[in-house]
Parts: sequence; C-alpha cells; structure tokens
Amino acid sequence: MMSDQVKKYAIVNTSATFNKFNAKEALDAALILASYEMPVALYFIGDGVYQAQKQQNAESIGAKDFIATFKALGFYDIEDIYISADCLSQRQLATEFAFTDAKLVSKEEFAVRLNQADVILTF
Amino acid sequence: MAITFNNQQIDTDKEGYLLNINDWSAELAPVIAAADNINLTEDHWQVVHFVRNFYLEYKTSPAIRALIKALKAEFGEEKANSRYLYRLFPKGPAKQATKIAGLPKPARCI
Amino acid sequence: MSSFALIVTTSPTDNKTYTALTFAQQLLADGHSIIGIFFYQDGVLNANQYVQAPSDEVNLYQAWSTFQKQSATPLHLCITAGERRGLTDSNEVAFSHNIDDHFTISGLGELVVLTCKADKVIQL
Amino acid sequence: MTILHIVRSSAFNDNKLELCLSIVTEHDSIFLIDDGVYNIAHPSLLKLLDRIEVFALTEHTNARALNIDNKKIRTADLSAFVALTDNAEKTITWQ
Repeated sequence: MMSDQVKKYAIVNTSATFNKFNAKEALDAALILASYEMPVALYFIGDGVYQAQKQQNAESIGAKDFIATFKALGFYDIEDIYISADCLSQRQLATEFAFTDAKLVSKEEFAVRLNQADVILTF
Repeated sequence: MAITFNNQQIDTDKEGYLLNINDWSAELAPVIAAADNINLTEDHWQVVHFVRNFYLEYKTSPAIRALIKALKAEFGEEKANSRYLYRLFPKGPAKQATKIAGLPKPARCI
Repeated sequence: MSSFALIVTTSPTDNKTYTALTFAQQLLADGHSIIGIFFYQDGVLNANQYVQAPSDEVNLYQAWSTFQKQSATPLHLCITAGERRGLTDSNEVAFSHNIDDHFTISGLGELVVLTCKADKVIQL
Repeated sequence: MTILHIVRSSAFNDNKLELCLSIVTEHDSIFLIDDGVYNIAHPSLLKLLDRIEVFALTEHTNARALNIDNKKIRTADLSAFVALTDNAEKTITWQ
C-alpha cells in the first residue's frame, strides 16, 4: 500500500500533554507517517510545549506514558523536532526535553521551518 | 481467554496476547510461542528480549521499520533485515515477537 | 480543478462538523474531486449509526451517509480511534456492530495514502 | 510560498488566533470560519490588517449576527473559500 509520491509532513502540537487525547493521537499519526517512509517533522507551540518537558509522570494520573516514546523517534527517522522558544519562556519552562534531540526555535524560524512542509496537520 | 501455566490462570485476549505485561516470564514465553507453532531458538530469544526491552523503555512496540533500525544498532546488519525476522516470526515480527514477549497487541490500524 | 483529501476531527455534536460537510459539498459543486474524507479523533463518532437527532435538527451521521450515497466519496474511519470511542465492527455477541455501512473501516495508513495522493489536504 | 491559515475559534476564548498570528507571514492569508469569525473584533487581528489579508466566511458571520464594517476584512462565501484553499499552496487549521 505504499504511495508512489513522497510529501513532507508537519505535525503541529498545540495541546498540553493530557488535553483530551490530542497529543497521543498526534503521535500515533506521526509514527504511521514515518512507517510509510514519509518525512515527518514535529512542532510544539502554545500549550504543546508542555508535551516536550522531561520528567512528566503520566502513569500517576492514569494516562499512558506516550512521552517515553519520544525518545524512540530516532528509530522512526523522526529527527526534525522544533519547539517554540517564545512559548517555552512565556510559560517559564526549562529546556530539559523528553527528546534526545529537539531544536529550540524563535517564532520566525518556526514559521520558516513550517513552510518547508507540504502537508500541515494540527492537534 | 487464558493460558494455564504453573497451575495459574493467565489472562489473554482472544488472539493470545497477555492482558498484563507483568504476567510474563521467560518460562511462559515458550508456552505462548508453542501456541503459534514456534519453537524458540537463541535467535528468537534475541528478538523477543529486544522488543520487550524496547517496550519497557519506550512504552510502545516497535513497528517493523523501527525494529529493524534499532536491531541494526545492537546486532548489526545480518540480524536486522525483514527477511531474517520473517523467517523467525512467519506471521510478522511486530505481531508475533511482541506476543511472545508478553506485550499488548499492537493497535489494529497499525 | 484539483483533487482534495479532507480530514474531519470533530464530533456530530459540533457545528464545525457541519462546516466540513458543506465544504465537501461545495468542493464537488465547484467541480473539484474528493479522493476521500478521513475521520480521525472525535470525527469517528460521525460513523455511529446509533446517532440520533430530533427530526427538526440536522443529523450529521445521516447527512454524511447521504453525502456518500450521492457522491460515492469514500469516507474512511480510523478504527483504532473508533474503538476507543465505542465504535465496533465486531460481530461477537457482546458487541453490536454500530459502524454505518457508508463508512469504510480503515487505519491511519489510509490517512497517509489519501494525503499523499491528493493535490490539496484540508483539515476541518 | 503561501499558507492559508484557517482559524476556527474565538480569540476571546482561546489562544489559537494568537498562535496563528505569531507565525503568519506577509505572503500568507487568514480565513476566519466557525467561531473564528468572532475575531473580526479582536484587537490582535485588527493590528495586522494592514499587513495580512483576512477573510471571513459570509455564511458564518451572518449566522452569528456579525456585521463587518471594517473595509480591510474581506467577506467571502463558501465557494470563494473553496477557491482560496485551492489556490493556496497549503493550509493550516487552527482549531
């Protein structure tokens, strides 16, 4: 069922970790896109930056610890991960991330990077 | 559904996946494998342990491509290709190795 | 004229879903084609054939179903997202199959295929 | 390089418009639909009208009893919305 075409995808996360089921369903979509060998980049903006924080403890509030999966994204060839520096500092958050490799970007750079995608999905 | 093992009832879903990953033990794995007509060799064990550790660390069972990439880093090229893995787990490594490793059934749409 | 893929993530109780439906109808009216609509997140609830509405209100489940009948547009449903929300295609006694026949049971792989093939992707 | 930003929620209620405005560029356009049409009166949007092209969906402003007096906000019906999504290189939905 492989498509002949390749498009670049952007998954834009605007929801906090446990807000509805947005973060988990965004991750599921990203993993499938990657499994189909589509280039996928992840973006975290607004409350989405809360997802990227290290040391969250999902299981203590009865949520699946999908944050642990962030460390495995390299095996899925998901390596472009962008976090809005403005949104992070606005929320007084640390730059200790749940990813092995994430890039902290200004909103100008965020816009430039996002523009490189062919398909943008928000969650 | 359940497996009887050491006089204990171990709950599974209808396809034989354990419902609780903590019910798993190295002694139980051959029993799950036998139900799928697999006789566990050293090569099987390597993959079974690998996917279980992957799950325990990353809280997800690796999809085939990710599994191959991760195996490559650990065991090298010859043990990290889909032909090798399908020979060990004919019904698909992502489905069968995870079942034998006591992991939850992968999501249906994946 | 372009080919479109639509992604619907809102439930039948959300007026945004009606926007998505009218957008789809307008696309066809204006001569575009829709290669498929993918229902994800709460959007899957639109496939529940037990959704009911008073007769003087729009029943979005029925509206999608009618739209599919008239236009033959494939309506894909992410079954994993559906099962989490009580949708099932199981024929076991404990379950009652509640996914409308006008929807195609799919997975996220179909999202990849649709969005990859279409000229334009719109999330509504 | 043009993105059509589709805004579906009111900035009087959440920050989706604000997120959109933080990354919108002068080549992009903004299309207000659903509760997003309430943003026609939001100060953050009004500030940008000289730089960014903004549309509001007629069907949705009418449904909500909104009158658009501001000449800088363009009104468009569903068919015009369809045409804009077709012309844009890609869209991003803020909801």
